[in-house]
Amino acid sequence: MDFDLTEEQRLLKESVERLLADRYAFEQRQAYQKSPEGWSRELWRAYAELGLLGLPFAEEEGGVGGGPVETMIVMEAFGRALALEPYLSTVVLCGGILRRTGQKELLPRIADGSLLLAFAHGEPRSRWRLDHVETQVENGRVTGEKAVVLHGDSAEKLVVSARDGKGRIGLYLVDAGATARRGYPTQDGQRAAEIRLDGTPVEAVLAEDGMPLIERVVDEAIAALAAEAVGAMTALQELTVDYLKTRKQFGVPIGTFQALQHRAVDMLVATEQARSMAMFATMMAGEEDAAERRKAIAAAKVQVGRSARFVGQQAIQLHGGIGMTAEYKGGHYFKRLTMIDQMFGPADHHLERLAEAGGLFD
Amino acid sequence: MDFDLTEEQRLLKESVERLLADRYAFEQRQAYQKSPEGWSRELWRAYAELGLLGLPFAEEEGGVGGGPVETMIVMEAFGRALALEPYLSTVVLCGGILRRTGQKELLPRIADGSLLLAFAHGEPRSRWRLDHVETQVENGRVTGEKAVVLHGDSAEKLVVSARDGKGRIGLYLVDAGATARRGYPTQDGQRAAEIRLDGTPVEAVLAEDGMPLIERVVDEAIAALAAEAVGAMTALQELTVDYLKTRKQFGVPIGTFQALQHRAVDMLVATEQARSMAMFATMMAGEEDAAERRKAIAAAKVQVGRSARFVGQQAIQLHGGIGMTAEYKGGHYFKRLTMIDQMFGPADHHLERLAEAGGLFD
Amino acid sequence: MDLRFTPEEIAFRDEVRAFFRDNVPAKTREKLIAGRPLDKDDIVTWQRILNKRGWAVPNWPVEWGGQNWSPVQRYIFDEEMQLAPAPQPLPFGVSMVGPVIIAFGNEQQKKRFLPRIANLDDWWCQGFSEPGAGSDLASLKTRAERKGDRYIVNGQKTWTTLAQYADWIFCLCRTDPAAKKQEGISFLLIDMKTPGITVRPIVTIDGGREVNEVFFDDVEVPVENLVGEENKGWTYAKFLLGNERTGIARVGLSKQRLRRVKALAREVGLMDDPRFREKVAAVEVELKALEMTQLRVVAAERHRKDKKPDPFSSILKIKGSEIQQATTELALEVAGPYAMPYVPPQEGRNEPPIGPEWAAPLAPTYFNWRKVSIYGGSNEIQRNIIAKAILGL
Amino acid sequence: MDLRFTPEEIAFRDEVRAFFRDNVPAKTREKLIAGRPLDKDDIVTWQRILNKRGWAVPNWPVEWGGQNWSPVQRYIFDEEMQLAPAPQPLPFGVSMVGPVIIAFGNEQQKKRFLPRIANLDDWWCQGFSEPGAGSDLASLKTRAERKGDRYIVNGQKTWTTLAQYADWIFCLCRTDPAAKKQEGISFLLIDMKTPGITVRPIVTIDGGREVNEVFFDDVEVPVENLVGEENKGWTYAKFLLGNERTGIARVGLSKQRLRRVKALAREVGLMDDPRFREKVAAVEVELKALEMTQLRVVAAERHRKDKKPDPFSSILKIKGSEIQQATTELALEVAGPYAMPYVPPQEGRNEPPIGPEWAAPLAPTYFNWRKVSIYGGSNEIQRNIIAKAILGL
Repeated sequence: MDFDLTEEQRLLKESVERLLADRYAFEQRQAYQKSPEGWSRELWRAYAELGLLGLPFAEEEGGVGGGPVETMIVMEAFGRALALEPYLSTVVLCGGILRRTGQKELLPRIADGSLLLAFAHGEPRSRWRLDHVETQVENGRVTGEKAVVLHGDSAEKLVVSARDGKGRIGLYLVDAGATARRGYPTQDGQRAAEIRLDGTPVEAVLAEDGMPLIERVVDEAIAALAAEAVGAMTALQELTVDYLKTRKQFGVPIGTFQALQHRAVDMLVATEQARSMAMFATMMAGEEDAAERRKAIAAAKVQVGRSARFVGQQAIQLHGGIGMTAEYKGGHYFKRLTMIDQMFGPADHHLERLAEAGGLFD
Repeated sequence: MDFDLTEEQRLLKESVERLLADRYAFEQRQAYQKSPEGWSRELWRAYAELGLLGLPFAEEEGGVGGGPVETMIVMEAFGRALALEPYLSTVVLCGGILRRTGQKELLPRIADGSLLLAFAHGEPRSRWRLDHVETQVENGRVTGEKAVVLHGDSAEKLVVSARDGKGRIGLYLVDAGATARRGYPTQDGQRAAEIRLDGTPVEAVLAEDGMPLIERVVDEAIAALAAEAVGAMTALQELTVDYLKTRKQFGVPIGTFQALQHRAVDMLVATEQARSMAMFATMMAGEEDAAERRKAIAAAKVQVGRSARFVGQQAIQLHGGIGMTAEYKGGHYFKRLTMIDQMFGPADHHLERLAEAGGLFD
Repeated sequence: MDLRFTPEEIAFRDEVRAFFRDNVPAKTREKLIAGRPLDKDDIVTWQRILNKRGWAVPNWPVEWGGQNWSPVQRYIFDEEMQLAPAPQPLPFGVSMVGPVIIAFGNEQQKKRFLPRIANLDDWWCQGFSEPGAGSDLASLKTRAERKGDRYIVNGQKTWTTLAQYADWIFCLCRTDPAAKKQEGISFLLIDMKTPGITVRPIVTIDGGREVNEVFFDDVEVPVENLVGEENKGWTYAKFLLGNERTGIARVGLSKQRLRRVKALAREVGLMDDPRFREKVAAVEVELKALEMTQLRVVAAERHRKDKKPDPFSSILKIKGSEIQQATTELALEVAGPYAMPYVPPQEGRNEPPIGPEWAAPLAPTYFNWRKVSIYGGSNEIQRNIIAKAILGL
Repeated sequence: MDLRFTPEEIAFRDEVRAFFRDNVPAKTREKLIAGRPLDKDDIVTWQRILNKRGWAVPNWPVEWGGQNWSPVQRYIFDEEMQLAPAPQPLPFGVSMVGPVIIAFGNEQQKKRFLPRIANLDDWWCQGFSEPGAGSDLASLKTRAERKGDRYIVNGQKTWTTLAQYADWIFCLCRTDPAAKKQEGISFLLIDMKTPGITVRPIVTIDGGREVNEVFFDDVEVPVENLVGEENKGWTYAKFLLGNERTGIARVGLSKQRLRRVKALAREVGLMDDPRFREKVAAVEVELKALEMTQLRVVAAERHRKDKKPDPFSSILKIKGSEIQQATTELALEVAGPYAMPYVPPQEGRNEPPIGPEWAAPLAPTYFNWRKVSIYGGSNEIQRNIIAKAILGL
């Protein structure tokens, strides 16, 4: 057992953090968010140069052959910076599908930053159920509605789930331009889209029986989000401690009040428990036994969601009014953490799944 | 709406509290508990003299015609004193059944203190389900096992639930001496018994279809227990605040530490929320609409159970080691509160019932 | 002891309920149910409907339009207003500066301001908090220097709710910088149209613009706008803040919200999930307990000899805010994935909604509602108050 | 970074697991699973089995019987011991006074005491807490006055675990009453058979008698029983208390308990209840997170240059105790009505049980386990430590 980063991993971490420290200060982040696309093409190119966009791909696919630990490192840094780029959609979700479905010729284009993708799976009535797909595929054409597709507005190609005549949920590659899209910002300043497909032609059949792959990449995405949440939580927890040290009331820093100190400690404990479970998720993201993997990922989502909620709410409370203002970074962490808890289902949803599957220890 | 006690209620409260203050100091209570019966016959006579044992009975039945508010007053005082006598069993549960089933000749004997009863309903496999009765009645004889019958060891007569040939759960009066009993102390220093009936003759058929009445008296008992819990919680909360004021560490009373102050405040808030719900239970104990009554009582049990747990645990924590010792009153409140939460099912059990019934507001 | 409403109280409740049912403008009611912000016109219109009925300022003395209701009647009135739902009258005039003027103002001030407050002819806002004076309000720095028959006011207030609509602001200003902290503060009424006042909106995390910074740059205020005595403003502020706490349990509002949560959850099938159902029921239990606690505080009012706020009202503030926040979390869970799209409230009225229309305000409401455990004396400050005033710690 | 055990670590785990499986006496194991108290013989027997295998004191230096294991191996060993379950060696000798003697004692003391600790020939107990010195340990008052080659000890210790069996006690005593609080304290080893020592049991709320008061009345202690330097005892105590915290997460114990809770809940049909199932799963998630946190602390040990306790171990103490307590609450719920009968552990072995036999110890365990958030530095003290040492507040 070894929690230390390898030399390569340490270098990766340093270079991502340096890039974001230089070019992702909060004011810059707010400017990217206000731009028409809502994120930075320039940073996207910089990620490509650093090799981040091909991180999980093999070298012959234009990638660097990284694993879940490398993804964790990058996502944690993105969490700290509140990065807005479509990394989860393009690299983790769609990249994860394409590299397992023989679409190897597209991977170098993801890796070099020239191809954006989105995972069009959720539907207006699916809520968090992964197996609720009403979209139909027939004779190579897809028809249906996809809801809250992350970064669906900027993607050039979509990986769409659809049910075929045999009732199987498959995965299909389509040209995003051949769909009707309505893009919008999300509560945390990211982007998403509602997408309507009306006989949209299939460019490639990725998997006719796609559920195991859908579950697998969603588990990987949850592990990645857990790391992002830990980055955001850590930064927010530090921001709060700094505030407690500097904000004065009644003639003293408010961090001298024991009730607030203990709250800050509980925030730290929650953050560290989440970090531990993000690591556990990272460790289990590659697990081949799907049942074991799903339980582990569900457990991580529970802990990360609960910690995110607690840390977010307490950070706002300890900041007082300032935490409620749009011009302060703290509130944006809170919003992002709230949305990460929601994504792919909130903590209690996963607790229910975990409990139904028999729990962690037996 | 009037939260003030009437003159009679005020007098009742004062006389019960005076009696207990005089004759139920903690050392006396511990002596009663160690006596063979585990409670005080002398106090039982004193309760009779005060009219407490006939509180809910009409005057012509040897009682004083009190209602749920009067029961609340007495039970709250018992909670404060950690009283050990079989009041709930004899007066609230069995008295509640007998006065509604035409057994009026027994009521004066309850009221004058000469008759003790116990409600033999729960069974080894029933857990908290009121409608799980395996005990059989046939040709006027009852056979079966009854579990954790409160004060079943000292009772002279038992109100036993049993299922007849038609599958109905009825209530039957039997002579306790005609059963096999094994008495024991409970965790909180009260008494209970395991009782085996083996063709025990029925002295009186109280109700052939007894479920509505069972539910009704159990609801009344829960309201009474809620008041008892509030009495115990209030005393424990006060004890804790006193301890915070007197115990010194680091050269100051530990009550000067803000984190402990805020915990004490949360204990107060929990106690007051429980008090409010004990009042609500009192108000709704007489509700004729059984569905409404059950929801209200379930809600009260949830709040009282949760508050009891929080106040009990925090009181021990704030006392440190001393709260863990048998010779200090605080720990006994904690144990009694724990058992009250368990009795008739813990908080979460009632939350489940309440939620299934549609909740409180609609 | 009789914990039920009397027949008279029930008759009163029915009367109030019927009035609200028949008189709240439909579009206002719909916005309240959906959690969408009201505009100025909604608020003014409703206040005038209330005023016409004589119910604009029921808690004031009868000579100024009050109703001489019992504490229970006032409770019923507030509860029914929240349940309807009807807009709650803006507190700044009716519950804050109005009572201060009644208690400490002079006759001229009463005649000048009170009727216009009741009819919302003047929109008031509150100038207490400052960037450096939040929980520690008494450390405020805004100066008011006496020069002849005027005060010259310089400084900054913050978190000023709806200052963008305000005609007047009531301010705590430091008039004696040499005095000790709580002394040397005065209570001034300032016309927002006076030169030297700048209002700058603070955008909040939910995208809202309900709070502001207000800057004072050599603002001249006639001395007749001083309430009570110079340097006694802290006393008046404490009186006001005590009043603020009692209404803050908002039991009726939370009831109305829980009903909506349950209705929407039924719509999306979530009420079939025992886990969610029990989460809702747990909040309902807390709310019922809070309602009873509030009724106890209300009923105890008639036994209180002094006019000081009951420290028990701090319990109402703590629990009330926690429960309100819990309802916004439940709503967020009901929204599911459609909690995510951000739809600015101002624009897009003509566009179709993204997902179900009801989902859009739920996340912003959750974000925005974090404020209720911060403002009006944070929940930590309330715990300090209880520890001292009730527990004697 | 590789978060899985290496093949070597897995081999070690299997070896340890097999040893525990084959060597824990059956009756000891049954008592542990049922939550019934062990008697002295159970504990001594097990310690000697461990000692025979060379695993009695693995954390000590090799020359005194230690094993030179990596932090991960130590973790695996502790975890497997709790999972087996096997009795955890009494900490007082092996983890407390032993390491203090090794670090600060003289050669003679090492030779005299260490082998007897490893074999549990001497049963040690801890004389730190006093009635007036709990969280504020340094305010202790027990005096040790030097007279020639002896100290004369007077005073009282409390919460002394299992003192009724003890041969020796290690005590903090005040040797310089004029010195400042933390100074002037010495660390003495006292033979429990010395005249003037009285042990009085403290009955706890679960009916147990595991803690005691120990009174010292002119107890003579030879000066050779002083550890290290006179008046430097506080330093040694801090060293000892730091060691105490790291083992306190008790992940293996909680795992074993959760498994038992689930097994019993299945037996009574409670695992069919989604509500209960989810409560168990929620604790499992916290426990898994704690396990990973503990592994991180363990793995970080090799990077620590100083020997000071990692303040992160306070997190392990807080979460570990909360989770242990949560498992006892779940067990209480499983018991149902049969949580209520009180069956004294000593007697009644020949009587049939009341209800299922497993139910009897569950409520006492819940009561007793409230101690784990109090002793070893209460969770409030742990939060103070983290606030200062990690957050810099």
